[in-house]
Amino acid sequence: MSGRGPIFRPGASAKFRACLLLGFVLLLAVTDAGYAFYHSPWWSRVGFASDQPVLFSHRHHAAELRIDCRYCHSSVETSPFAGMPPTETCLSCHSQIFGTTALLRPVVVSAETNQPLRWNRVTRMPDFVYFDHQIHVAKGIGCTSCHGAIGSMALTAKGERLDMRQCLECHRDPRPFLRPSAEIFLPAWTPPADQAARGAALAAHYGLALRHLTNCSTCHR
Amino acid sequence: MPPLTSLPARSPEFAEGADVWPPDLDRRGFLGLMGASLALGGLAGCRAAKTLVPYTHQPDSVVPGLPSFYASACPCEGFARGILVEAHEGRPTKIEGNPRHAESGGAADAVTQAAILALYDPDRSQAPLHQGRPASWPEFESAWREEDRRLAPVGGAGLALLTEPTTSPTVRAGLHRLLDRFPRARWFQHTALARYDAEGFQPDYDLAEADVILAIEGGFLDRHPAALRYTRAFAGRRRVEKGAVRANRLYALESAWSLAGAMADRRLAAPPARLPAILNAVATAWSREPLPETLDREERAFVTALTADLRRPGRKVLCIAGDEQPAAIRRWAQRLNQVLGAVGKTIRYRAAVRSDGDPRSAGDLGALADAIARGEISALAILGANPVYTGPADVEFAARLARVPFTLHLGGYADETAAAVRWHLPESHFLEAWSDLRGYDGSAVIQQPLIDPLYDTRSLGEVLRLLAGDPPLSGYDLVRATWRARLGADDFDGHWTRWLNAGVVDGENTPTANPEPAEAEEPVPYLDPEPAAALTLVLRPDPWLGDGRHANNGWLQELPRPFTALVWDNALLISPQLGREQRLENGDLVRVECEGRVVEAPVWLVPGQAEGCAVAHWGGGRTRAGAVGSGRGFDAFRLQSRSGRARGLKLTATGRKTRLASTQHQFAMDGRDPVQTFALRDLGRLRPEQPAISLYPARARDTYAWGMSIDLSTCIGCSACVAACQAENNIPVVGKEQVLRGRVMHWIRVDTYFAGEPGAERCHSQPVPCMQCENAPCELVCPVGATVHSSEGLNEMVYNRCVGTRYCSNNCPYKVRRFNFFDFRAAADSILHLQDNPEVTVRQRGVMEKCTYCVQRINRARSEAERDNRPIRDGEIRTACQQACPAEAIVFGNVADPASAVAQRKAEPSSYSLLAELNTRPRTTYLAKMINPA
Amino acid sequence: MSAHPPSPEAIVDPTATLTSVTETVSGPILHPPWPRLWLAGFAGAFVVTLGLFAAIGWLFIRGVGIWGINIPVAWGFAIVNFVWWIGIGHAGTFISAILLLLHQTWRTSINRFTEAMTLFAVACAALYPVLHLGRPIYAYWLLPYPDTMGLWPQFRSPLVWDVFAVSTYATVSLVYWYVGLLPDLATMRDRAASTVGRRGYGILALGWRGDARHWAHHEKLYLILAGLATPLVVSVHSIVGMDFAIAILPGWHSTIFPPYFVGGAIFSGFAMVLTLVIPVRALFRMEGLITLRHLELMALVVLTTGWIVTYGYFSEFFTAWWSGDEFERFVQANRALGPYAPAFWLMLTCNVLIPNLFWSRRLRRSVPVLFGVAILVNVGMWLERFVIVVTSLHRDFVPSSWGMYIPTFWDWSTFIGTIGFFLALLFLFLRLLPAISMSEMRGLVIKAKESGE
Amino acid sequence: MKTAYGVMAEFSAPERLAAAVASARRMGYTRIETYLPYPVPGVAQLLPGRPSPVPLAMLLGGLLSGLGAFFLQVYAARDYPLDVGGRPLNSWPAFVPITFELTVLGAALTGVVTFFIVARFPRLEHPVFNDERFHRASQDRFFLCVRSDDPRLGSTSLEELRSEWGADSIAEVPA
Repeated sequence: MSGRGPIFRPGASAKFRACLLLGFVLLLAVTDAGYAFYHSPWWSRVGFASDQPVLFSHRHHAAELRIDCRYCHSSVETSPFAGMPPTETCLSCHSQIFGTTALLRPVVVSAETNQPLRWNRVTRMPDFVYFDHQIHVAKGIGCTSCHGAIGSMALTAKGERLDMRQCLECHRDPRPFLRPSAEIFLPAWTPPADQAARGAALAAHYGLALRHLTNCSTCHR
Repeated sequence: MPPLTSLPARSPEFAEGADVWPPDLDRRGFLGLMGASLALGGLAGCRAAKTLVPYTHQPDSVVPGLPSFYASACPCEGFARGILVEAHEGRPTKIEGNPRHAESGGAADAVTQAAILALYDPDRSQAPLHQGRPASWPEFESAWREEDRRLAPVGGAGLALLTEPTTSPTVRAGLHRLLDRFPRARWFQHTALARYDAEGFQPDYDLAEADVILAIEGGFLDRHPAALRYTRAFAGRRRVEKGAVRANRLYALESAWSLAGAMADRRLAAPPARLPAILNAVATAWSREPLPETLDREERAFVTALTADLRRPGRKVLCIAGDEQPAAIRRWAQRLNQVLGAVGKTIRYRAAVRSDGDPRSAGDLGALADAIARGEISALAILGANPVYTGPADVEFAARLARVPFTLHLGGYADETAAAVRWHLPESHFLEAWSDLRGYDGSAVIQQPLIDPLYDTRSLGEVLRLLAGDPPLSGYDLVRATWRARLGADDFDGHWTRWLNAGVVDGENTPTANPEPAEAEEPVPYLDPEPAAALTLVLRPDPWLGDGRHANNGWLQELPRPFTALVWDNALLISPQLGREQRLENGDLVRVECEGRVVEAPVWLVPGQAEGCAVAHWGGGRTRAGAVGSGRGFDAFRLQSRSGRARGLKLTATGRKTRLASTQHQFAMDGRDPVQTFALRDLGRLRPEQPAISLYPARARDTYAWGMSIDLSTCIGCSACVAACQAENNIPVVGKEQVLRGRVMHWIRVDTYFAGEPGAERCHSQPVPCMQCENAPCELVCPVGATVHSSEGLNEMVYNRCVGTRYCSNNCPYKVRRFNFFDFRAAADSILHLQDNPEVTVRQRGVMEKCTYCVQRINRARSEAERDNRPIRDGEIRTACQQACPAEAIVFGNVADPASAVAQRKAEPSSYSLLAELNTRPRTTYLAKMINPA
Repeated sequence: MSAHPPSPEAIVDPTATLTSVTETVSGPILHPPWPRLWLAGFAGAFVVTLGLFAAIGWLFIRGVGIWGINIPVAWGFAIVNFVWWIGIGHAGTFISAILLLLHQTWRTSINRFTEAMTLFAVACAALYPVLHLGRPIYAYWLLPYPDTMGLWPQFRSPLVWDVFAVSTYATVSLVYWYVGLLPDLATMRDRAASTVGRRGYGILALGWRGDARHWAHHEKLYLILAGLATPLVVSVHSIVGMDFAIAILPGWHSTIFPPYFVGGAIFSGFAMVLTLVIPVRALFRMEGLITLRHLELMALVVLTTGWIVTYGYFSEFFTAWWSGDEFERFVQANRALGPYAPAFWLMLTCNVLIPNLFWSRRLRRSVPVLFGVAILVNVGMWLERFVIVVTSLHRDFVPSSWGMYIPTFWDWSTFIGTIGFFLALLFLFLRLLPAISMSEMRGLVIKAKESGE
Repeated sequence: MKTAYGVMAEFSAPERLAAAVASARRMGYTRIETYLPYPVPGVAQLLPGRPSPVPLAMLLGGLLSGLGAFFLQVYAARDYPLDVGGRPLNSWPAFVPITFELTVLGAALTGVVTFFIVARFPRLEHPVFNDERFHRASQDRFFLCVRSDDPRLGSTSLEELRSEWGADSIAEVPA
């Protein structure tokens, strides 16, 4: 076995090491990218408005016209489900105003043909999560805490990530989020400076039992 | 319970869902059609519906996301069971008992619970059939008009009606009206099941009063139309409260196990052939004459003990004869009750509620068959019954039927009879149709539908009217007409609304009739002794399928039968002794021959069944029951004769075997004491169980500490809890193959144990849900924390966190955990999903599941209580099993509150926990079974 | 290769030289043609491996229901095979680490091979914990990572211990193996004829050139790794034993399990080494390096560990009886007399009786006997795990919930499939890498020479 | 000489190499390398150089990862304080196994990495590979190399060195 030259030319090590390093860096990059995407709005859909049969503006109705949330979402105080307004609710005003505009055509058609409007869900929870609207609003959690600044949304978009961490944050200590009953349905709300003090007072006022809030069965059955 | 003014179903949103079914629609999607809520659950691949679809006009009776309850009635052998039906967005999902109806008292048995599934059964008959080919109602109507033209001139001569006996005033009115129109038409009634009247009188027992009860062939706790009422009353006399009980004593004389026999303090297993001799001996012993020599030791002992007890002064006594018994024996019992002075005290008679003895009815199936044979019948309308399947073999009804030119059949399924007639008409499910029914106690209930007919079906009342040729009237108007006529016009609507609210028609039950139906002084009649037959065949309705009418109900098929835990098949039940003699084992196929009638059936050995008899249940061997029920087991009707006599039974082994699916394989306690019993006399000596010490620091309790107590003294083992749990918690049906593999899914099971030496067996039933151990072994071993403890003491099971290691089940000493070995969910687009409870996740493949004390009910109650700033009241939360239990054996509540009912129960000296030595600290505990021997 | 046969007493053929060692070990790999037997063997193993993939595919499509498991017997073949393979995996590290610390020079000619066997056995074992999950896609939930759910693994569960134990064991074994392999890879690099071979081995050798200073670091590292691997190998099967011992189930809940599992692991491991070494040394004519002496010493280890296992069985029975606990007693009785009694008695025969043949010097030096016994011990140890898993579960506390476990076609095909997978890997190893540590053999040869002079 | 890597002598037996190394040290050579097909006892000690850092690194690595493992488990138990079978939150005995496993893992990995660093691996090409004879260094030959940066190199002719050390052959190794 004589007459064998060296196997690797000078600089081979450098190349090899570079490759190893590159592979390692690449691995990191990919995982980070995935992580970043998972936490980005593109995944959580926060701030994304899905198209709807009718261009309905919460900003106009809730903020500008000051129509109470409960006028349309009528069962929010009595039922786990906030309720979607039946077509007749829309028409209670729009039979009078703008009834003829193209914008509202789908609503009118729905009423005439007695076929329901099909809204695209903006806030979707997995099937195994059981959220109860009525108890949240009864205990001082306002709409915007989960649905975002609905009052400033021309087109309705998902307002918060609503992942389990977010739910837990509030279920472990709701005080920073508690509001007096009067402010629950405000289309926009920011905690006041003295929220710490008020939160504690409100927790007492609502008689919040905290311990069971972090039980799995509170949300999962 | 608001009256149902407008059916939610009437809104087009529903029609869209029910009639034209979008194939890509998942369960949530469907509910979306009806305004589904975020709260509606289901681990259906974690698919949340993409769309939210509100109503166009929201019915005021509906709050989206909240269930509504409506009172109605469920027919049980023609009698009414008062029920409350839970509906979500107009979709009936669960049947509960109606507390305001006497025959329910809030309880509902397994069969009633399962009726909800039948509503959504895809195999239901959905349109008329003409000679097996799809047709339409108008086509039938024109066909009938022709027939009518032929019949009318001759006053309906040659027209025969065959119905099942009914209690419905409207249906009876309809029948009479039809008979008025065709005076020469004849109305026959057929039921394979029991008659509950004798000589036009209907016995009604007061088990709360009776101190000593003799039950001949059982039959008052199971299968009786008043079983729920009787069970509650009976249980009241067995329940130990505050260490005391006014216990009755039950003597059972029976050939095969009945629920009553299992509760008996003293039981004698004797074949039917021995019955007359033993009863005669009772009579002689009563009249203080020496017992005949023909009695063997056990019989002699039984009779002496019994008569001694009957004689003891101050005792209220009662004798009950099973309703399948021959008239002679039932008359014997009737007379004995008179002689013992029971009548008016523990037994009352009322005029028959059901139409069996209706003066205008012309007899039973046999009579009809003879009439056909004589060529007297040219047109036959079979309304509701399935005689081709349920007729006795020697009637050969199918053959007779072929000789009738014009035949029609009204039924919920295109069954055996439907296949043999010219016209088959689909009948509405009772939750789809207006009608009225009477309970065994005579109380009337308006049967109110919750939903528009899913298919093109009609109710019996509507069809009768059609046949009578009257202008069509909706079921709603028909029923109102009946009752307006009874009540008179004044404020009818007010009454009507009240009746619908309450679920009972007030002031409506037939008065007690002459308490002495026959001459009182006649002594207890002498029963002719039967020739000592080697083997007698005992034919009984299936505990769940009855005469086979429920055969296509998956829940009932998979509900373990009492005493055998058999599912999906029926078997010929024989005693182990007989099995030994004939070298037969469970599952061996035998050729069963009885007076020339032959079937092949697998045998199953039941300890404690009398030697010299074999028991066969009807309901098997259906050929046209549907996808679920056809071809299950063997058809015992092929063994039945018109006379009902079945002596000279011959069994010959074929050498072949079948695999019978049973959910329990070990019926002996094997020296262990899962079921603890005590004799009444030892009650004072019982000491409450002391909790063992633990290495771990005790956890601070939350406001509520949920717990359950199950009373084995009152549990009769009727399995209502199992069915209720299945309905409430979306528990799948897995099928025979999977049961054979040991993969049944019930969250609560009723264990059966036979104890005691041969000849003196006792049978114990024990419902076993999750014990919710405070130191739960399952939790420790779960690698992902999918099962952990809640602050309120629930052993939580988080389906969406479960990865399926199944370690928790291995480490569960009670083996109450169930695993989704396959995807057991119905197909995504299956109509069966309409029954799903939206409050409970539908579990995915590969996850563990188990009882959670109906946590969805706890959460609902807490949410409401906290909203109103009040604590949850004791009894406000009732688990599904507890709610269904007719014996009130199950109590659930807050053990942290010493005043709560459950805390009281747990304080009883007879309270014990299963496998206490493991120190798992179960929150579910038992009350030992009290036995009251002489 | 030496002309005259080696004296059976020698650990290494005295006529061997540095050159001959290198040639004997690397020759068969570097000089085609490859033996027909190898081709046939690899082909067969490969086909079976494909069968395994089919079984796994079907499993993922239909779910674990295709196996015979049920309630109460929720664990079946998957866990039995897992424990069996892990056990087998223990011989390698035991031989190369523990025997190294004990200065057992005879280990040298088999350690490389057995380490490879360890790796492949662990690879097979590691499949099962994932496959047996109801929802395997969520297997990663057993690892601690910052998720959006704010949840962690439940570290009190032995299954989580398993994850860490098995992955650690796999990693450390791999590292240990590779570090030991470096100098030999250099040899291969320098002997390989083809450019591909030279470059391939060259890259793997990372530029090893036998510098004395490197050797110094290398020896230190290797020694300490051995020191670490020793407690590791004990811990891993102890933890596997705790999968059962932690549970409250009669027949599982027993303090003897960890040590008795370790004993059993080494027992089955050595049996498997014998099963594999005997044909291999014949196939590659390595009788000069793996002498009868080696086989005999392994036989003695089998005999010893066999008795450890026997003690385990005895103490299980004794404690069950002595505890007076009706459930414990029942389980033991049920094993011996219940429906699975045949498995139990066969297990006792294979693990308790058969190894005692090795008391006889003649028998433990007869290659056919060695081979037969080794096979039987493998069977016996598999049965032991079957008996532990199934007979304890199928009849536990509450009589009403008793059941039976009947393995299905898919149970068997998955099991046999992993055996094929294991053999396939082994064949590749024999083809591509030196099955005996040449560098260590060289040291041995020289020492033998010195002692010879 | 600048173009050469050094002078390499080949030996056929370990003891001869050992002797040569000793004499080379006596002659005052300092930049000495030896290449062996197996770790010849004692040779490394003859060469100048610091003791291996590997053991210490492994100790530290093991300790760190072990502690990390333990506190991760304690943290996990308290981050979401769940009641698991009524056991205390800090069930430290249950945390021992994983702590141990990760100690071993940490130590092993640090050890290997340290070894690669001190050995400057991977280093695929090296001047010694240019030597015609060197491929036997991994088989059955022993090599002694004096690097050209050794001040004393060149003071003696190769032939003298060969006879002095009793090498089978000696030659320059091109850089």
